[in-house]
Amino acid sequence: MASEEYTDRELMVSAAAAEIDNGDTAFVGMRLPLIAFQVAVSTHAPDSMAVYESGVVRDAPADGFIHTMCDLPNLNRAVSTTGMIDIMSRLQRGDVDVGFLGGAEVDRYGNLNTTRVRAGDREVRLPGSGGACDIACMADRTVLLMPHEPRRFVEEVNYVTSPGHASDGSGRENHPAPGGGPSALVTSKATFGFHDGELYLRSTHPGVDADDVLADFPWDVNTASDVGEGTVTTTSKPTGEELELIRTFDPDGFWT
Amino acid sequence: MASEEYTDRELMVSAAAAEIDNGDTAFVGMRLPLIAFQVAVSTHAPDSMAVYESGVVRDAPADGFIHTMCDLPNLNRAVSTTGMIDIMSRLQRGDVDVGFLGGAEVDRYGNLNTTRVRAGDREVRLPGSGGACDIACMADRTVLLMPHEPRRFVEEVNYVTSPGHASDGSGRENHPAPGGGPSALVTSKATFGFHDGELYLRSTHPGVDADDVLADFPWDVNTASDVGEGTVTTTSKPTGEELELIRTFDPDGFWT
Amino acid sequence: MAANSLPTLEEAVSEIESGSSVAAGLALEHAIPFAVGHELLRQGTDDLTMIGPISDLLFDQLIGGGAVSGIRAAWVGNVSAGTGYRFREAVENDRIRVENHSNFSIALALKAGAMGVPYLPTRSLLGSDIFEESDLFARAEDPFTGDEVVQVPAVNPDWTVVHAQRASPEGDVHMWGNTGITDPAVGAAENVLVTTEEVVDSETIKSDPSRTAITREQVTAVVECPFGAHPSPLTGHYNRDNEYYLDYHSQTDTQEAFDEWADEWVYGVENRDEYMELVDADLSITEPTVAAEVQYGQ
Amino acid sequence: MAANSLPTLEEAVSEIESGSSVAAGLALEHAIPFAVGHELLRQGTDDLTMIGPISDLLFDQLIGGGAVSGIRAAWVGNVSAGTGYRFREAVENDRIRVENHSNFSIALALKAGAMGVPYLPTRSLLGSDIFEESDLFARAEDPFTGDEVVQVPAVNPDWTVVHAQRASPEGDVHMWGNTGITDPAVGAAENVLVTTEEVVDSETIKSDPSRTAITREQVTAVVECPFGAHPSPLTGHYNRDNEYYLDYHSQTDTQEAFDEWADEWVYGVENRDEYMELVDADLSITEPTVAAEVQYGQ
Repeated sequence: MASEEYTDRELMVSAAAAEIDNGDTAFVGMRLPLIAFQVAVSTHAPDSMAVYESGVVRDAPADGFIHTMCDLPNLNRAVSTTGMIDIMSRLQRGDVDVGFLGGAEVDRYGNLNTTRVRAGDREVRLPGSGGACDIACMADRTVLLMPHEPRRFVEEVNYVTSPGHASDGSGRENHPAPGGGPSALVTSKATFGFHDGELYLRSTHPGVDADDVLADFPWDVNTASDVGEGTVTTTSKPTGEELELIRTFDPDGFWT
Repeated sequence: MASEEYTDRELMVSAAAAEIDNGDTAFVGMRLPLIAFQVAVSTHAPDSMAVYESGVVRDAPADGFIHTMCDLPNLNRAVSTTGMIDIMSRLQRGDVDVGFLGGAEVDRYGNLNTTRVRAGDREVRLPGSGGACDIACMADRTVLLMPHEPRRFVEEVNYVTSPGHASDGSGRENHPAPGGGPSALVTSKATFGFHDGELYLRSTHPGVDADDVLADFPWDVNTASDVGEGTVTTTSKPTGEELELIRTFDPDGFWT
Repeated sequence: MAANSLPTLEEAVSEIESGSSVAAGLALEHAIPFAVGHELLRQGTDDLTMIGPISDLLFDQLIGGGAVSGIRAAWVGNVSAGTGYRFREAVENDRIRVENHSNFSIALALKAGAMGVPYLPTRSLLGSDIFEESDLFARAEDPFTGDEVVQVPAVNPDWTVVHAQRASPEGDVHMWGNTGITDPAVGAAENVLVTTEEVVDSETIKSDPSRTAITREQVTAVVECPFGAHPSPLTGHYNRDNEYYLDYHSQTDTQEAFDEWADEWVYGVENRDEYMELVDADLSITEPTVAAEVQYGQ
Repeated sequence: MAANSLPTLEEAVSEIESGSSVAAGLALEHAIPFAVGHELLRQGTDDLTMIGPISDLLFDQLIGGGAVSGIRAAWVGNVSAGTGYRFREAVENDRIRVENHSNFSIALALKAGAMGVPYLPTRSLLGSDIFEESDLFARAEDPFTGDEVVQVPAVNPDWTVVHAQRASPEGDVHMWGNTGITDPAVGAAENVLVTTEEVVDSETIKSDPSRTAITREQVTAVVECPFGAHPSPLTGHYNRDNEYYLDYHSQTDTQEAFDEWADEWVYGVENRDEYMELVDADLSITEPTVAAEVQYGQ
């Protein structure tokens, strides 16, 4: 649903960047979050840091496009280039404020599947967890990003690669994973929060109708007003500054 | 019992160096073993390596006297300067061939005490284990070094800082520690081996009478012939080359 | 290892027997030992169990070439493009065993091996199917706090393969840039094969012992192999060849297509020099950063 | 930490409250933060629990000055001379609590804290009185092999104190030479105080990110403090002042003697500059070794 002003993915990057607070340590993996951290640290979150499971720690955008966390511009003038045990230890001891996750499937409690999905009779193998399961289990909060496609929204994921919240309304209280669990889902049409561990519609992207969004889910998705979190708003458009940054960080639109 | 040719401690260094085989990884701590490794790697064991719990790995003598493993000549032109978990991991996974230990007390199974001893009514507090307990538990073999003083040889140590062998004749078979346990004790009068986990007299230093050595122990110490390990021999004197090396590595006789 | 004449890549790789378990691709998208992977394919080594965190293409290529019977990893694919088709097809057709890990669980398994303990505990995996569907891990109650933890058993690969910036003939290795799980994988391995951009004398290594990532007693062989990590990037040497990843993705969606790709890039070249002639990209570092000076001494 | 004006040593040390647990002396005989120890004594901070592996004099001095109520360590003494008299007398007179460790068990306790797990397992300690006499550790059967292991519970100090070669005002730190258990102690601590020979700009740190040992979010304060590790050695800066260790040994065998020693070396000086005027030794590095060049870049 690209407009003439910006692409869906540019809006997703902007919305993801907004989930990073100033001072946060953010756990950044593949794809859009690579750009989102760079936008956040360049705008409202100048004192945030990014940690990458490869062993990289950064406090500033890379001076050049990065396809992966290990592209040399992401290592050059990093704060630290170390190993995974160091980074995952920060996560496990509770020092990571926010982590980003993608997924092929998500359910109403924020469980994610990136391991294997069913397509008719066939089971399709996906790449797997990478560090996603670890981030999902242990980050203070996680932000989920995925294209808005109805087949991705399921009552029960085929495989829990990255745990979400408990299904009893207790969020992470009665869940064995120690972190805070999902706090937001950003799709190409809307943003969602979690209330008592369950997904609810927080905002729709400019030009998107809330009912259309809700119709894409196989369960009755709550809205912000259903759960006492205000009303469904309209997602902020990327600012001119954000768009300029996104197009600097990803000049050929490889990710966005 | 210094002769005009060499001191007791020079002989102990020579005897300790002889316990390092070429190709060994040796775990070196404080005092005489600092010199013994340097002698060994300069003579019969050129392919041996030393690891120090501070994080140092060396393949050659320091180019200057060292009071401690962390004196700068021991760090300068080291193969690696890393941390303790790295070094202790090598030990725990079985990659250390020989470790050196000192002690205030030793018993017939090679248990060592460096924590607290009784002196009449009084209990005297000593510095403690350092890495000694770890080396004693996990090295493939250990070599014990101590001045030859009867009060140090006891039926039962007051505190097992560094475990020796099981007391049932099984050596390390029925002992919970995974390493090979003590293989030799070098004192200022004699060298000892261990047979079925129990101390026996292997050699006396030049000019020392075996009966005098045995009389210093509160139990009937076996001799090499008692346990079928040949006969009690005379410890080799330090060679001229060894003495020259020792006096190069410790020019003021601080340790020797 | 002994510091005589160094083996060639062919000689060193021939020591890796069919049926071995091999950890590789340990620094994630950085410094992946592709040269060794391709030589394994040329030599027809097979029945390998590949161990690693994410494997950015390397495992997919080895699977495509029929070298692999098992995978112990957290992610297998193509970081630039997503799916690794050879992996996906092999799993869907039950041609390889897969042990699903998270990045941290495979890291901890190797770290346990490196530390010489039977397992390491973690707070990760709890509530995931990586844990629930597997009989690999154990659930335990921590005796001190009563907390639930997962115990990850040690993994000790037969071989760990590493590509580094410089190494001495003795087998001491300097690495810089991020290292992922290289350190635990080296410590856990029975044998370590190091390919390096540059063989340097021992004095170069010893001028900076805090830079030493691997020491000689862990190393089975050192091989000089410039561009040994291409198409992955190597800090201080060359950038990622992203086009290669995209081309591979578009050219390997069937086994026939893969075979054609491999005929050109793997079987059609004798060695790494010939391989590099195929590469049509300037990956050189045009904005070098020189590390601030450090002194040791006495 | 925020990168505004840096605190003085006095200001930074005043943040360490009486009753705190403090890990220090973590690189063994190297880089011991004596300047911080002496400032703690001058400020009258007390009831401290000191945590560390071997403590080459630092803990003995703090005990002598009445600052310590507990010790969690593997060895307390004087590596050049043996006994630490203030430690020995305090233990023999039951004036301090002592938790006996081996070097590895205190390392693992801190590593567990740094990793965020309740314990780490080890094959060490088995059969020793460090284990048998203590109620700190747990014995467990490994569920995978049936082997007996010891579980070492996590230790999380209120403060970890480190002396380093260079740090940025932001709190990113370069260290080189051996580091002992610095890394786990930093990871495990609630607060980290870094004293440094030299404050450098952030670009210096970022020119060599693989040299970075500590990153800012772990650091509470950075203090510029040349010779902050004297009499211990610091790689690239100064040698061990062994005479100091021997003099201390011969001058502190009674409390009265210690008090006299401390009046000269601790209470009789205002700050580290005055302290260094007392030092009568040339500890400078006369044979520097410059680390081989390393490049990053893109």
